[in-house]
Amino acid sequence: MEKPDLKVNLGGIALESPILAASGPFGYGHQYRELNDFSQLGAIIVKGVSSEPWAGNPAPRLAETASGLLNSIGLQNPGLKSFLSDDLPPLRDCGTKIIVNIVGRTIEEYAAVASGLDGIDGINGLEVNISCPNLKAGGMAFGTDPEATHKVVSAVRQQTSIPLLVKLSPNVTDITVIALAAEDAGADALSLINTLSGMTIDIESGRPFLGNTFGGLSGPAILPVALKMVWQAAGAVKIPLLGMGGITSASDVVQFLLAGASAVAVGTGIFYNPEIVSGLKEGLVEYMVRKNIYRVEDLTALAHRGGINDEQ
Amino acid sequence: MEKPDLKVNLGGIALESPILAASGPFGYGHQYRELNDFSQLGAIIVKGVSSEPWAGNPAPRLAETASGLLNSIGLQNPGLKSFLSDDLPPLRDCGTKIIVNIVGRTIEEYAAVASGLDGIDGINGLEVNISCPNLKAGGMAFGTDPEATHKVVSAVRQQTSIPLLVKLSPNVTDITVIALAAEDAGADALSLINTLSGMTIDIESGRPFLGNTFGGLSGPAILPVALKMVWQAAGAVKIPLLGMGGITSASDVVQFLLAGASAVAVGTGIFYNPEIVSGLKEGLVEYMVRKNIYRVEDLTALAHRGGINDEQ
Amino acid sequence: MVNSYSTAIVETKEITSDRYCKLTLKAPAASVKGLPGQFVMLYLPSEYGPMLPRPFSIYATDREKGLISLLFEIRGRGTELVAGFDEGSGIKLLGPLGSCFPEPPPGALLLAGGLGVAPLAFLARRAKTPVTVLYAVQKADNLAFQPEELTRPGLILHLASEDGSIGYEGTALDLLAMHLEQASALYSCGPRKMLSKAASMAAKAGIECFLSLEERMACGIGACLGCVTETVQGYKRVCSDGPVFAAGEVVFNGKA
Amino acid sequence: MVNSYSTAIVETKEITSDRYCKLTLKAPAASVKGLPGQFVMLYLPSEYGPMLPRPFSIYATDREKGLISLLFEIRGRGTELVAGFDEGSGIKLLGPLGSCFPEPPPGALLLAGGLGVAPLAFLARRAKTPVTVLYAVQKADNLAFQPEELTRPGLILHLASEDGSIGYEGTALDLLAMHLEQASALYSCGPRKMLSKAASMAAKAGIECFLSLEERMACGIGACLGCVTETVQGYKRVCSDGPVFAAGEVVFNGKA
Ligand SMILES: Cc1cc2nc3c(=O)[nH]c(=O)nc-3n(C[C@H](O)[C@H](O)[C@H](O)COP(=O)(O)OP(=O)(O)OC[C@H]3O[C@@H](n4cnc5c(N)ncnc54)[C@H](O)[C@@H]3O)c2cc1C
Ligand SMILES: Cc1cc2nc3c(=O)[nH]c(=O)nc-3n(C[C@H](O)[C@H](O)[C@H](O)COP(=O)(O)OP(=O)(O)OC[C@H]3O[C@@H](n4cnc5c(N)ncnc54)[C@H](O)[C@@H]3O)c2cc1C
Ligand SMILES: Cc1cc2nc3c(=O)[nH]c(=O)nc-3n(C[C@H](O)[C@H](O)[C@H](O)COP(=O)(O)O)c2cc1C
Ligand SMILES: Cc1cc2nc3c(=O)[nH]c(=O)nc-3n(C[C@H](O)[C@H](O)[C@H](O)COP(=O)(O)O)c2cc1C
Ligand code: FES
Ligand code: FES
Repeated sequence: MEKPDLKVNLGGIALESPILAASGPFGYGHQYRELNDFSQLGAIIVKGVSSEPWAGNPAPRLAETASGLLNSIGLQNPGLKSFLSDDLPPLRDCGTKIIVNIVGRTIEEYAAVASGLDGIDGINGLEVNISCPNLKAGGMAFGTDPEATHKVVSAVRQQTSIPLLVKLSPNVTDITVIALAAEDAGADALSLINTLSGMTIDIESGRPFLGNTFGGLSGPAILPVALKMVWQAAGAVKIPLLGMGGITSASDVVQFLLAGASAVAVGTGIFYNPEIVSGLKEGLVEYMVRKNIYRVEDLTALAHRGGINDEQ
Repeated sequence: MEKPDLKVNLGGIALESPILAASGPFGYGHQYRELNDFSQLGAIIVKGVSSEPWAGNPAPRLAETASGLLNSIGLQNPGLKSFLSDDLPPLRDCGTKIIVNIVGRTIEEYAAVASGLDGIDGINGLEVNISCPNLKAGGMAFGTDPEATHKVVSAVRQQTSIPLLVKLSPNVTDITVIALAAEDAGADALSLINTLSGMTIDIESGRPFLGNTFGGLSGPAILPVALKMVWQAAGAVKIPLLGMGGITSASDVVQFLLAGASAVAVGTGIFYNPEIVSGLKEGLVEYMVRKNIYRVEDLTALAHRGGINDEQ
Repeated sequence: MVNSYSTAIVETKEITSDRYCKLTLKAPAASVKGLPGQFVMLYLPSEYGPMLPRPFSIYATDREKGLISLLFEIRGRGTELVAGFDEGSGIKLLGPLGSCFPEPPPGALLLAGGLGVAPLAFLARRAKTPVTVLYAVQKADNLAFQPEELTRPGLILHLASEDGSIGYEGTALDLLAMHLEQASALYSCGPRKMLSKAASMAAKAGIECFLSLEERMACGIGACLGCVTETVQGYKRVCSDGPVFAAGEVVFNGKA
Repeated sequence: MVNSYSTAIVETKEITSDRYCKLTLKAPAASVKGLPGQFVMLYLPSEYGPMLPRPFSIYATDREKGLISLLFEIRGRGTELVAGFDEGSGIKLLGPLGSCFPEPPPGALLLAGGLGVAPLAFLARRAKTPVTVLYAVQKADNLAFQPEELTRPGLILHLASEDGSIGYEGTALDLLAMHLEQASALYSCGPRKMLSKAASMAAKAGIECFLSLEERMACGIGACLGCVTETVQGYKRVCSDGPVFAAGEVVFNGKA
């Protein structure tokens, strides 16, 4: 029997597997290395890095909702310098590609991180996060406006020749408008979706539960929304898509590929099962064998092309 | 002990209870009357009615997702005439207020239903649905654009003096812009939210599962998103809000009130428990007694005003 | 008809070959009122997270003891949870719901593909005339009950399996082709593709045909318009206009 | 330290007054490595729908038999499901996690409010010196274990209840006030508001003070930055920088 070929090219990044670690839940990778064989991953996208250290939002930062998770971490991170000196080195030899998620409050800040990461050994891609709902300025403010998207992506593009992913926000009326703006500004691939903006209220105190009032909703609850946005973006742009939002099973992975993603990332799913990564990959391979589809590339966007014809 | 006062005024409609039946899941009410005491409800909002009969979307129309439900009913309905002759009469004596959800593909169609319902005995309010994601034309197309919202609401407003609710779509970048447009055009209250646009793919066939490809996501999965939009709208407009999205417990009801809703509606929740209505009301009363808050009105938007101070 | 929503008690439970579950519930109202072709909705407790109720055809009733039996395949989360209920525990039930099969004429064929056998077995037991049940499975292991369970005077049961491990070697449609000539009418339940072909065969043979359809459901009582199927009179609700339809009504549209 | 994720087997389960559950798990690695103040994450099986793991302090260990015990209050869906596990069934466990209490000096006070008693009881049993445990509950019914369970030479246990139904009539802080003068150090776990006041009392008394904090967690291992608490050095992770912190580090900010 043929062995399924899981290789994909994500906007210039050659991946051994189409299953990636989404930015955030895995932190900078250290803690989960002990629980997962990272060489099973196509890449790890590390948590958002800004030019200077960010403190993040007040506690509490997490609230569980029905099949979902609200977080308001607020991109707490040690800043570019500390990332380069402390967090990156141990990641280099973990057997997978490294993509760095970058954030800023202004276009200049985005550009500064990008330029600081340009040419650094072991960094295979940048993911421009213009979609974090947990910031007062920057973040999502860029990702909900096509012009701002264009500006920030262009600015980052000028700083680096590393493959650029742009991470889109689902909190928009029409995802294709933003997707096209990012593509036009030079993105090599698009990541979608970031979290949906949401909140929860503690009925005992009568106040918003999260320290930051609002948070970003992730997890299985948002999968149908994410899938539709991937489907729509696939119909609008030519660059490859990295699909994510609520993946917890191989069947979820397949859905995203069929909808138009070239690869997928798992975020919140790691919390439900700290060893999820290898199970997803096995399940994907099993599905491909069962369906007689031996290249992941052939799964991508298949649902746009009439689906699978496996009738005898 | 004082008995909590559940009366609220929703944009000119005097309700005995702040818990309503959301448009759609209850149909035109007939079937659920046998399972629920409708006099426990503040009002029933009947399923969308158009000027002419609508066939709706192809099957399958339902898919269960994690803590959610995708539907693509597509507003199948018998049209205004048949609604008035067959569906409305039996509803008149079910002991609760009646609000009619109205839909159209053009502004003229909206206006036609509104004028056809004006002055009809037993109709206490109209809910203008500019947010159905299951239509090719009309529906959500109006609810995602402030100018279109303004036009359609103004047109309906001219046809009738019945209290007007305008039902908003969550599939927008900024809910407050649409909320303000609807208020400015003469809405007496706002209903939010309608379903989030989403989809699911059948990995066996490799094709979208729903006959209509896309569907609207409802149920507990969307509650955090709904709650945030109610919170935001409450900060933007002066007219009262009818909050909904994923309510299945009294604690959910309370969250929506605290976030700024004057009343709430339960939709998908009726599927999980066909007798849900009375339980929600009992739970709300219990909470109010426990918290020493005797008027629902005092709960509304309390989370904006510093919460509950019940420390001894 | 007043819909009855009540707590049924799990009386007995049999799980065969890890895949099939026969659940007998104490549900007096449903047992007295339930007719062949009708179904019930089972509600999963909220401790498992919000979940839509699951529809199951009535497989058998014992009106004296107030029992109904369901026969189902364990396919996903809902059926797994239902099959996990202990004897003696309570489960919320709504029903009986939907339309029933008309009384079959003498010599009617009841064609079952897989678990479609549940409502037809009920019909076969209740029918007052001689009927022939054709029950096709993929292989012997997939029989959802022992053939001995389905006997009464005048009832003939023919089995088929695709791999020949039990009964005739062939599909449900092969079995139908063999018996169609003598048939007075066809009653069928099973995969949609099979129903579509069976319906055209019956039409060609010029006999009456009734089909029991399945669709995803939410309310189960005709309110939400979620479970429709296309018919010559437009979309109809499987839960309340059906699940039993005259074959001539149903538009198959090449969709399976 | 390598985090260990494995399947623990429910050895025994005791549920008292419908509200408290003592769960003893066969989990050799955690039992050998677990130190007072550390916790484990319990994972709920996916058949219940996606759910975050739940953190519980280690209440006791039996290193020879490879057992750990947890003592918790049944508060919501997660603890209900955990309390519903049958003896002999498996449950995924990650841990031991987090920081531990330093070895208490002779004459240390261990102040527990409600279920905060779990890690302190473990500490009291393991400590090599005489310590005094102050355990305050609302009423006698809320005792999560029998006082006899917590004995060893040199261990003194004082109880208090707000309604006086057991022990001294008063709060945890009242009890603390009575014993603070003789204390060499304070170790405490319980509601945040209590910890905040206990910390200032210890500071006034000029004794060392260590607190075990709680926050909502997702990863439990320091990756997600979700469980932070404010400290004098900025936000720190309760799961991996804590849960035990020196009181002087913690910024209470008037927030309870
Ligand atoms: C009127 C009616 C009567 C039924 N009677 C029986 C019966 O007597 N015995 C029996 O075994 N089953 C019966 N079914 C089907 C049964 O309801 C489904 O198998 C069950 O709901 C699956 O639930 P789940 O959570 O285990 O599976 P899910 O996790 O929901 O799905 C598992 C698999 O089952 C398929 N499936 C789910 N729901 C349906 C459905 N409504 N129709 C067809 N396929 C579905 C899915 O596509 C998926 O492949 C009936 C359905 C209807 C509508
Ligand atoms: C390091 C650590 C150790 C813990 N040790 C113990 C222990 O030994 N015994 C024990 O009984 N509990 C302990 N807890 C608290 C325990 O984790 C929660 O009670 C449990 O997660 C509640 O889950 P649930 O699904 O039943 O409740 P939910 O449905 O999640 O919530 C029910 C109620 O509990 C509250 N709650 C939920 N999670 C927490 C939390 N993390 N902290 C405080 N309140 C919460 C909610 O506000 C709500 O009012 C510990 C928590 C942490 C962080
Ligand atoms: C705790 C947490 C932290 C996150 N941090 C980041 C981040 O730093 N940068 C980013 O682009 N996305 C971040 N995300 C979003 C995820 O990468 C992902 O887009 C989103 O959670 C949806 O996927 P999921 O449902 O699989 O988690 C974070 C998500 C979570 C839950
Ligand atoms: C089956 C179904 C049908 C619906 N039909 C309508 C409708 O006709 N008009 C409308 O405005 N909203 C309709 N809705 C949306 C609901 O009224 C409600 O806004 C939404 O489902 C969110 O609330 P919930 O999570 O409580 O269901 C429908 C929802 C469902 C699930
Ligand atoms: S399931 Fe609601 S109409 Fe049939
Ligand atoms: S729970 Fe993830 S860092 Fe503490």
